[in-house]
Amino acid sequence: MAHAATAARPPERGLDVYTQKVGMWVFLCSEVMFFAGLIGSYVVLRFGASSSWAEPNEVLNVTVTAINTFILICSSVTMVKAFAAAEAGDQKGIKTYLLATTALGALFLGVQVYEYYELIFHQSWAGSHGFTPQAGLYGATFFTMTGFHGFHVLLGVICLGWATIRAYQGHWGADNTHGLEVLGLYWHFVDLVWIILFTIVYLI
Amino acid sequence: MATIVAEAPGQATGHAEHEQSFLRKYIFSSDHKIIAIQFLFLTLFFLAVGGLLAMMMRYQIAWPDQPIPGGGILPESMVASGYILPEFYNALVTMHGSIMVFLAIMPMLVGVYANYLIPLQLGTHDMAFPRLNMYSFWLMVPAGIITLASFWVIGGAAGAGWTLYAPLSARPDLTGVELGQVMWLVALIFIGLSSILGSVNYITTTINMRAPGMTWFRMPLTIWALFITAILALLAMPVLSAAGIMLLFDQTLGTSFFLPEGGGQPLLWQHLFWFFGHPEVYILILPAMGFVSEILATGSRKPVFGYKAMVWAIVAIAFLGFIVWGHHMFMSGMNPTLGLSFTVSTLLIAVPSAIKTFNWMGTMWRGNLKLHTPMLFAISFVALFAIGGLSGVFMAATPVDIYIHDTYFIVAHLHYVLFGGSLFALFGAIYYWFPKMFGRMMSEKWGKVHFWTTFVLYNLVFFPMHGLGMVGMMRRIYDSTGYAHLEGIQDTNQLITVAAFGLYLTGFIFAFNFFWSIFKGKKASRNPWDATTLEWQTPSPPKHGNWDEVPVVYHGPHEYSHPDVLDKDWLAQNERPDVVSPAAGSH
Amino acid sequence: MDWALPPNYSTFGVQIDQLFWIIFVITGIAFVLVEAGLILFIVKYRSRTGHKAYYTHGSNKLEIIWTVVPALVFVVLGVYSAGLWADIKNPSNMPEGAIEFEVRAKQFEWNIVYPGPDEILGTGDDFEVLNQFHFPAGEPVIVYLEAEDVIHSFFIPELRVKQDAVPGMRIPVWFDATQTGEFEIACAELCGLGHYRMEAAVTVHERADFDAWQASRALAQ
Amino acid sequence: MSEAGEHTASVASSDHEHEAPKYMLIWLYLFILTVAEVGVALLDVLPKWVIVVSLLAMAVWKAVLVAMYYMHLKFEPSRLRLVAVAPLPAVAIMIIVIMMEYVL
Repeated sequence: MAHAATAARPPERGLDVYTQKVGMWVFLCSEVMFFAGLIGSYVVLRFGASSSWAEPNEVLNVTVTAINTFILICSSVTMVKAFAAAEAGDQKGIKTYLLATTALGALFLGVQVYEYYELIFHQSWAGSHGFTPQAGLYGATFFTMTGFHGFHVLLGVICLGWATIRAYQGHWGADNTHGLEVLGLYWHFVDLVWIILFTIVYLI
Repeated sequence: MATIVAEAPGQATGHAEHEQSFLRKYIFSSDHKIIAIQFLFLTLFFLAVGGLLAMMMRYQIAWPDQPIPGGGILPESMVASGYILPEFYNALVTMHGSIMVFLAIMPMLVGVYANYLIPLQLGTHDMAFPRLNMYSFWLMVPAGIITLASFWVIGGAAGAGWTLYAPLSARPDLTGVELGQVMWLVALIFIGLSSILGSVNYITTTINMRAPGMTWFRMPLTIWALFITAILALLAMPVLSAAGIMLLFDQTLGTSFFLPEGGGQPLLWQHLFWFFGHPEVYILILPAMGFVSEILATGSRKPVFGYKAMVWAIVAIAFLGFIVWGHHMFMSGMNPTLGLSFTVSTLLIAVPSAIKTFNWMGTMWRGNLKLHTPMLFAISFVALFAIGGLSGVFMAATPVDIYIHDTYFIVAHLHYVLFGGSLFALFGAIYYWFPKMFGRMMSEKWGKVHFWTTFVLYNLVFFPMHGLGMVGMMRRIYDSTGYAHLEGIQDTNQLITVAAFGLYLTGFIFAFNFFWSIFKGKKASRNPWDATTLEWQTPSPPKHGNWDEVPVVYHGPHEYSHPDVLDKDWLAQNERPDVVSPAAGSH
Repeated sequence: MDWALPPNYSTFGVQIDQLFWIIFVITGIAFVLVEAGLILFIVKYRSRTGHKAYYTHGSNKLEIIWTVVPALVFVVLGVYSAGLWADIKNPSNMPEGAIEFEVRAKQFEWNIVYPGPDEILGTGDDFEVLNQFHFPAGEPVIVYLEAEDVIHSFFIPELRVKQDAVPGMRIPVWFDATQTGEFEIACAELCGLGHYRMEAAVTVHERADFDAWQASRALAQ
Repeated sequence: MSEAGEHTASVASSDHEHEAPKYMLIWLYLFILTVAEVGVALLDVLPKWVIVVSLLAMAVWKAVLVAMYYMHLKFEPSRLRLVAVAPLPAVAIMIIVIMMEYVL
């Protein structure tokens, strides 16, 4: 029984991290589980339940996607640069890097749309024309996983666009970095998921 | 003594929101207390709806050869010339389970009480993310509307059971349900999102916003339970959402994740569903355990027996909850070797449950028991949860499960845990925290009437179901009279049905008491139960922002009958030890 | 309704029933302990004026006792269950030389494939009978369960047999009926509109009668 | 025991002691690893299991780099790191146990 009565005590320390950041990390935990559900199903369906599965590079355009992966990685580094610029109070840097991140994110989406278009209309699959979500388990898992990742990128790009507009209004600065850091966490997470997806869907 | 209900708008709270329109204040409010009350009304409504579906089911089971009274008001697609149709019966089975789990019990435990109690009991002004909290409520509303609407679309509501086992749930040609199944999945995704947003809030608030002095092991057990529950929901719900989305694609896009014709795996659905489903079971019971611990301590005027053991038991249950899901699948064709490991983990999880039960009894031992309505519900929770827990041992022993799996024994078990457990605790919690929520007491006399009628009728309904299960009556059957081994059980079924009707009617006693007390109940003081936790040290109801000045916590959560305190038998968490003197007590 | 399990006709059913009643006794004791304790406490410690509750935060000794005792009981139960479970369900423990059938479940009927007089599945003398399952008593029987559309569950209460039939899988189930009798197969897993009436007749014959029945059916095909 | 969390105060509690130039170095690592991954996969000269294991290792390596540096986990208090890795056991249990269904 601690009976040490001191007059004024600071609040409990919690994680020593501001609340929005904790909240984003907690939210990312649930995102991990969401993608684990999708990726886990893919792993089980492909490797567990001995079904026939085509080699990825016979169906998918690995080169284009590798470039796309690189685009997303670049967007991660520009995002973190934007945050660093905010910490340093470098207004020009914030604007430039945020704009670059948004553009790279949008470019990634554009390439993905192009990839889908090519697969659905120009790729052949099991003798028939078009690799679609109906093209067996391969098509179903491929489009579900990459599609939901793309959806997350889309949400990220929308938020980044908003953050960029705010940057041009001078919203961010050395005294206001939390929003950028939290958005950055989400954006890097989306990048991280793509790193895993790219490897197990396109390469293995 | 009459309380000083601080009506003056809280100026020191730092919330510049007093001049709000009605819409912002009561409808699209971000005040955790208002959101909790919104959840309370919503979930009580769905509790009534879910119960009504159960009544129709019970009528059909008891008198399959007689038209249902009043069935004429339902469309021909549900009740044809007075008789419940098998497809409607399947919809009743499915939607009773789904509504009770996802729209009544779970949001009532978490949406209402996590929202209401976490900021108050931790001593903070509001949730970490008030607006997110509002979204979490307003996502439930469309989910509820979609669910109710699905009864009236062509093909009726979902009919593949609340567990949505594929391929039945994935192929409309096999159920006869077209849109209903899809609508239910969409509603489920809304519910999942709401629950995830809620959990993010509860976890962040608990981790980061505790009042000074509110260390982890000074948190009330309710908070511990709600915190661990939020972690379970955070990690389990997304898996259901992922699986639900794949099932949705199977239904609508023509994929075949779970359909063997296209190479899919029906068992994968069951694994994913129960990976979510078993933690979900604990989501439905842990908060109830928290409420009961607290009400028992207050009612017994004693600290909770073995507080730390209670905390570790909650943690252990939650952790083990992620590795026992296979026990729902012993008969599913799952690899039998896997079955072995699930048996062991399942029996292990009975240990923390036993610890909790005995510690509750330890809390009552040598107490000074005040048998008010919340206390009665809490004690009967222990009594009924014990039955539900013990009947679970039969299923965990796999060879016995071969026989009782998917029989009424399971129905009895799950209702002892969910109704006798969660719902009894919830009734207790409603009576207990009602004064704080609405500033008035619920009628104690009608509360006792409600308790005794519910308790007796409840046992009449669900205890005989163990017997039905032993005889071998299968779950979810529309008409059991065609089976030789089920001859002679109709009397029991009719008894159960009559008792069930009575049980439903007791709900009206409660509803009457509830609504009457909101307007006409006796005014409540700050602390009508002489309780120790922080929420009782605020006015009833607390104002927007809860505190003028955040309280400082000096004691553990349940300091009752402390030998050094002479004038009263409780010590509030924020009472300074050096100030407590024989003259200081005021209530 | 009797509070009893239906009569048992199966070899391993004896052990299942035994285990059921062992658990019944163990949980019965716990049940009485808890409920009697609660009633006792309510009567004995009911609030009285001037009385103050005994202030305690718990007792480590007691808590260890009621952690260890249930844990031991459950470990013993678990080990015993595991052995019996493996005997019944593990495909590698299935008896050799058993007579084999195939059961194909579909909405809402049980299709029984008989091995025919040569007692080998997959040969020319196999034949199918809808909703009628005949087999001999006193020797092990293996049923290969398949499902055509949705998940069904093959349940014969008197034989203490239950197993889901899953589309895309072929799941073996074995049992050994101790005596002749007539029962029903029920479906124990919600399988659609006609779930409640998905039943089939089970007839357990003496070996000679079964041979005669099978021969007559094989001829009729 | 009771307040274990209280005492394990993390050393690097101040958020950002890392210097900015490192970001570009990490970017270079990520770029090289991606090239290496594509190379290993497309050249297809190694035994299948070596390819799979090396690809997974490189993917995890990249993911850890992103989490540690771009998401600043390396510079966060250990308790926040605990939050970040909390779901990983659940993920492992889910995938491994479901796989056992088919592999055992």
